[in-house]
Amino acid sequence: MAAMLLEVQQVGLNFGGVQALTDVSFSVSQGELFSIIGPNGAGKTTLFDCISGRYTPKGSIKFNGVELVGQKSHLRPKLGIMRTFQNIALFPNETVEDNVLVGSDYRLRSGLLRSCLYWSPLGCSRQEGSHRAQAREIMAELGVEQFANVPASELAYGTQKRVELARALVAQPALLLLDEPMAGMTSGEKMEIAALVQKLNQERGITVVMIEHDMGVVMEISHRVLVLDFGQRIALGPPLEVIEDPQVRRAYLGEAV
Amino acid sequence: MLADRFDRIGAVALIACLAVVSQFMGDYHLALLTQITVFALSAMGLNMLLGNTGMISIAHAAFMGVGAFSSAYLIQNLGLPALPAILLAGLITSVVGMVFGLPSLRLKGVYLAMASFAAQIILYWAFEQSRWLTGGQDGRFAQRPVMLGISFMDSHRFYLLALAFAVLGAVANLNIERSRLGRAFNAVRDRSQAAEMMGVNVFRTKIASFGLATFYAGVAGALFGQYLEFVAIQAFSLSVSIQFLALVIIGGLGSLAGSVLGAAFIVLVPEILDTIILMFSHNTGEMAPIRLGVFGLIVVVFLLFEPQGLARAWNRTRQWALNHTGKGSQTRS
Amino acid sequence: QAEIVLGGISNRTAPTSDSGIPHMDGVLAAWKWINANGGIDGEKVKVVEIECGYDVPKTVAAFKRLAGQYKVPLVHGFGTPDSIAVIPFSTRTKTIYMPVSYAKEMVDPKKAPYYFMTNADYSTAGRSAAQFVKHKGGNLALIYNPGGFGEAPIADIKDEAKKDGVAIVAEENIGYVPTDAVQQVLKFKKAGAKYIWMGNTDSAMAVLAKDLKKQGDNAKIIGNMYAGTEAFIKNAGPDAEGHYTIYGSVPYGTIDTPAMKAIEASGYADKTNTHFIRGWAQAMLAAEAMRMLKKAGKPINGPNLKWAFEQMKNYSPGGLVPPITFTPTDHRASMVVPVFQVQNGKWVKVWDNTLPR
Amino acid sequence: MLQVQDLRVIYNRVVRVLDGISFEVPAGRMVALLGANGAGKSTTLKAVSGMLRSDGGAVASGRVLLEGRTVTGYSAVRMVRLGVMHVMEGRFLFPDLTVKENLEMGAYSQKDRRRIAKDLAQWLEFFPRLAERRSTPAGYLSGGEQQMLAIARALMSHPRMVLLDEPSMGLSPLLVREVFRIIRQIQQSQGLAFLLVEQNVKLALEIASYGYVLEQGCIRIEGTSDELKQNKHLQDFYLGINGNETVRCKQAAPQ
Amino acid sequence: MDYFLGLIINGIVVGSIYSMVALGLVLIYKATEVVNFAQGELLMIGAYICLEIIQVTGMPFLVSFLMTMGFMVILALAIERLVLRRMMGAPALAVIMVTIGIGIVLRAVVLGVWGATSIPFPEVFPRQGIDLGVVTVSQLYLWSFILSLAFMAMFGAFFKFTRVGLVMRATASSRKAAESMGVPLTKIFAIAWIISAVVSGVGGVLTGNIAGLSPELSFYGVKVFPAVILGGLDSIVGATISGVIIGVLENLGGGYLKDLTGLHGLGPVAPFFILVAILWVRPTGLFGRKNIEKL
Ligand SMILES: Nc1ncnc2c1ncn2[C@@H]1O[C@H](COP(=O)(O)OP(=O)(O)OP(=O)(O)O)[C@@H](O)[C@H]1O
Ligand SMILES: Nc1ncnc2c1ncn2[C@@H]1O[C@H](COP(=O)(O)OP(=O)(O)OP(=O)(O)O)[C@@H](O)[C@H]1O
Ligand SMILES: [Mg+2]
Ligand SMILES: [Mg+2]
Repeated sequence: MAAMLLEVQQVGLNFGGVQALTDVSFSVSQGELFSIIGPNGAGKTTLFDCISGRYTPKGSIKFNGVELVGQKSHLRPKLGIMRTFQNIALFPNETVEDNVLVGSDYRLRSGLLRSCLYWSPLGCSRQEGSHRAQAREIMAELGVEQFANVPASELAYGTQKRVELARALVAQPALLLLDEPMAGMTSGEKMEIAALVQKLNQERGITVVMIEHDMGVVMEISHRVLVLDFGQRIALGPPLEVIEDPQVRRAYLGEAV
Repeated sequence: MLADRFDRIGAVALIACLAVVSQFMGDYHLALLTQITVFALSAMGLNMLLGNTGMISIAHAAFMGVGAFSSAYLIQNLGLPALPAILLAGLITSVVGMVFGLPSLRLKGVYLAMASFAAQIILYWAFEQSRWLTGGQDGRFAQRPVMLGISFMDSHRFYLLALAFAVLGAVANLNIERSRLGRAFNAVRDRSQAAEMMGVNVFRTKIASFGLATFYAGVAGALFGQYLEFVAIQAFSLSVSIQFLALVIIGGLGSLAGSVLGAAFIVLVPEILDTIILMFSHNTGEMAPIRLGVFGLIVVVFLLFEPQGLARAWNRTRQWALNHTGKGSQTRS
Repeated sequence: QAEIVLGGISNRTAPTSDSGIPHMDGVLAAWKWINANGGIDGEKVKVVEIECGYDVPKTVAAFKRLAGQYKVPLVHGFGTPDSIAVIPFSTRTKTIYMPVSYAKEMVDPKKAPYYFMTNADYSTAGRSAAQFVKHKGGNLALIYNPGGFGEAPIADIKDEAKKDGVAIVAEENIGYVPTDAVQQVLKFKKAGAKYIWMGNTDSAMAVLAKDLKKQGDNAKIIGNMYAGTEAFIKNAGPDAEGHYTIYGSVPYGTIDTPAMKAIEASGYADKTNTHFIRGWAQAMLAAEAMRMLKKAGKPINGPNLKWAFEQMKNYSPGGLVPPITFTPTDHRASMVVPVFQVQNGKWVKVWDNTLPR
Repeated sequence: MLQVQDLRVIYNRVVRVLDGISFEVPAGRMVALLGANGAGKSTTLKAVSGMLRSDGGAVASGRVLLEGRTVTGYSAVRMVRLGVMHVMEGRFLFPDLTVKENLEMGAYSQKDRRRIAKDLAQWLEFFPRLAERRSTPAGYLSGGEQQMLAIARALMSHPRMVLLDEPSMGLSPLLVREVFRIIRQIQQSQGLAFLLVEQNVKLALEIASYGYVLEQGCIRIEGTSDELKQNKHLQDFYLGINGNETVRCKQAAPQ
Repeated sequence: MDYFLGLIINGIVVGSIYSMVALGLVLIYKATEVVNFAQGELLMIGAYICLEIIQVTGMPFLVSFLMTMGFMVILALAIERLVLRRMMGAPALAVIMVTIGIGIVLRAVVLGVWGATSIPFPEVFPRQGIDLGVVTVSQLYLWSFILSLAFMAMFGAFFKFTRVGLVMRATASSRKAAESMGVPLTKIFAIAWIISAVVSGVGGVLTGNIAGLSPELSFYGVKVFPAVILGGLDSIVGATISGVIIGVLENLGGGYLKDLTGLHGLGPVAPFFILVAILWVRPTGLFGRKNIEKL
């Protein structure tokens, strides 16, 4: 098996009495397409929040051998971790293009002075230009190019989801955390996004961890599936194995699957 | 944004026009123009802080004071040449601003605004205490500069200097807005937590915004002192800070045009009201409460009809003009 | 018929307009009266007043409008920072400026050659208070608004007190709109203060007087000319009794000159207080200078007015303020600083004092 | 119950989103509104419920009739009073209020305190997850929990007609079925009318009796659920029956 | 020791004036998320109106006071109807700015009608102070203390237990959600403004009693900001308690700081240093609710 990219060990977190995560451990190897499922309120999003530094949990989260817990969250993209949000966290007043550009901004080194001198030889216009071109490409790939100059808040829900994905992708992450990327899409659209995720994973070698409630998609594209319930890991394994697990059936899928 | 050619040509024409016309103006009109120009420069800073980064500062006047006093001190007491002194005053203000911006690490919204309110009170008190710097209640004189061998004693020349600074400030403002830093400002304003996870160093961005805003305030303060040839702490009081806040909101948040239009609004509306009254009587005194009330009403009514500020109204007019000249791009604004 | 146009810069809207309004009203009423009584040798005087709300840049702009567009030879002005800010422009345009702030900066002809005022400057007044305490015997405590004109004379008062052997036992601050002065009173009680110099406005002085009474402290306040006014008596009511002030003018109705009669008849009765009277005196002072020019056959302009002012010796405009003397090297209007006391709800002069120049 | 006639909606005075759509929701029935991203489904619901204005939109022309009465351009307040409740996309809870208080707010238009208490108990029973979180501020809830709360809150008002925008979004498969079961149960027991926007077309057509397909601001197809299930176009684009074929409906480009 | 105790006691009772005024600000913020910069002017106009009614009608104070409250209700309704209602969808800052504009207008009215010279307020409270041993406090402050406690209890219960209170909190939490629940926002805003204006009117009558009426009374609106923030912008209890805290701090600051530091004017500034320090530890004040950032 390839080297472990993400190692989550004994991660626990509680919110004033609510035990959101309890001793969750798993690891994701390089190049894997890994899904997390579980009932509502199981702690999936919270787990993402721990990985991306919104919360500081107990336990250890290692990425490429680097401990993430306690590190500032704005360093994640630099390390190669990028995410999307379940409830959409675009910058509502900004245009789609600016939203997407923020994703790759961590790579720009232009400070105040170079910004001020934009067009001069010392300025940052070149860098900016090339980033803009790259952003355009990815926006085209996700079919949101025509909205480039539209403020994000004026987009339909599904379109916003795509923009979020674009924002994550311009960062050229090694690890992509997707929180319900296909919620609110028709099955055709879902399939399109699923195909895209698969492509990213296979062709660009991006490791993907995805939270998704659509079992069809999960079964179809993921290599392994982690199941959480009440903040605890109740199953981990290949999709077909997990789905047969009685505990999973009871907690998540219901009897009738 | 001065994105298309129309705007760029218009801006250049406007600047050239101001530079020429100002040279033929009388003292009074020139004084107003200079004040607008300096206020606009100062407002650009506040607008980046408030409009772009979403942080309210009720201490902008106090920061202008820091710039005004320190430049006067650097020039008169330490004998520094004017140009480096003004820039250094800007930097000093910027450092002070960043120190007072530290609470932004933890505070948001109105609470941050109140921390800046505290900054205003504390700085004002410090001004009162520092007679060596500020002259205490009596204020201190500030000479107009000699720069690169040119004397700006003359009001007409001094205006050109102020205009030059304002233009530089505006260009820098636009450039910042369209580059990484500008996007980071906006991201922090809209959703700071998400921005952080997207790689924006939120704290550093906020501090940078404070530093930038107060640099503008410092330079503008220095010029303001030199325009008045006198700096008094009363010119940097709380009510002036609130006036700047009003200026930026009425002008239009996060827009360069807003800073300029807002400055013109704040300076000109009372003067125009005076002029109207003086046309009918030689006494603005009896009318003073009415004039004050009318000013308040203008603010209220204006915001009722254009809560997004003058910049938006201007944009609309511009769009209309573009459509009617047939050259307009059909982009959504 | 020719008309002389003067300028006025007032504060009728911002804080401190409680003195700004009666002051400019006094100036205007006086000119009206002067015009009605023959003007300046037949020439009428018009004042173009621009209200500036105590705002420094607005005052500078208004001054430029008055000096540049209206070409006035003289401007009636207002407070401390705004008036100081005008100094360079007044010098440059050779325009007379008459503030009602009496800060030291404006009485030095080297710094402000075109500035003339009607009263002793704040420091002289403060020194007189210290001398009064020496005269009565006792110690002195200080209370003032940190910042503003309240603080202006403090250093000089301390200096004078040291010279006079008057002990300064406490030094406190009080804002323009105090909620109470109990803390300060407790301090004064602790320090055993007998006299308290108050550098603030009438509201603050009324609060202090009430709280002194309430805490059973018999110390007496000596207010500066913005604190110890008629409004103080009205606001403090019976608690005002016995306190002192360095009054800026002769209190309303206490003398019998044509000017005072005119003031009483002016219909401004309710606004008639020291600010109004000092405004009136200011206009009369300017009128006197203009008459001197007419007599000398000189045109009325800034430099000539300056010359006329500097000829004045012990001129008391209508008896409303102590006699005024200007010289080319000294623009301190007067060194006469009497002390008044509230007796039976009225200001009564209790001590005359003339300081050496 | 609800009739929409030739409705046109614009945003920001220029961007046309709905281009003359007409449909109908009979009393006591559930009607599905289907369509791709950006087709204008949410916009349609907002236009009916009066929530358009706060988003900068406006009805440019057309009519909305509620039980024969013209209600075009009515404010949300009036629509709620007339018994129309809108569960918005993005949930729009009161983040600072607790779960319980959120539910109580749902009963804003109700007067009978006893009934409110009873309803509250009932909904907490339907969603045990919410019962556990009853005194947590709603802003802290997980996505799915918020979705449950949004639905329960809307139904607390005993509406006569509910506009549901993607109720299944973010819910686990188990809960999706549960929610749909509850919805159907309530619909049948109380005779509610539902206008349902749902991306899970299969599910939607299972519980709705009639459906409309919205594409680029126009109604393309309509029919009973059974007809729609058989529709080739629908199968291709929405039901995902043709497997992995990557298809995408071109989105309505802004003018 | 007596001195110290005196300062503390005085700080507590005098601080209740701040509590009183702070409450008005909190009430509006709690329901509308608007920081009302015209609060001080509302207070000022309340005081002037009360005086005018007393002088014109010659009615006893209590009747005039009630009539003043009636006037405040009408004023609040007018402001809401004419201005704020039309600002519904506008950005929060624009609304704040509008309150500044309203403040200017109210100030102009007072200047135009009553002028700027301070006017003594008829003595409502007995002149006789109440001797508390180390200090004598005037009855005015005692009343303000009692009233602010009563208001705290009343409004605290109002927001916690009543339906209207809940609806107000909900409206502040999410305007759009409230709208979708059928909450008539304008009505809620009107109620909030009315309550706040009435509280301000009470504050105005109390503060007017201290040193007479002058347009400078409006300073109170700004003066109480530290108290409001210290307590937490949306906390009734917070406003009440921190008003008292600020009162005590001011007294202690005025009483000791100058001798300790040799610096002038620290008294009024000291609360601001402490304010910043407290905010550093508790970014939403002592009792303010945490800002929930949704992701
Ligand atoms: N900041 C917080 N304070 C208190 N409780 C919280 C907080 N954040 C999350 N929770 C609780 O922790 C639990 C886990 O939430 P989380 O968002 O991780 O769930 P999830 O698995 O993503 O569910 P869903 O599928 O519904 O999105 C939930 O019950 C939620 O109410
Ligand atoms: N507030 C707004 N301002 C301007 N345009 C808007 C606004 N809201 C939506 N739109 C535009 O209207 C169109 C339809 O949006 P709508 O939200 O109704 O789509 P939808 O069918 O609900 O899509 P989804 O399934 O993704 O939720 C989109 O092109 C969108 O960009
Ligand atoms: Mg989740
Ligand atoms: Mg939608």
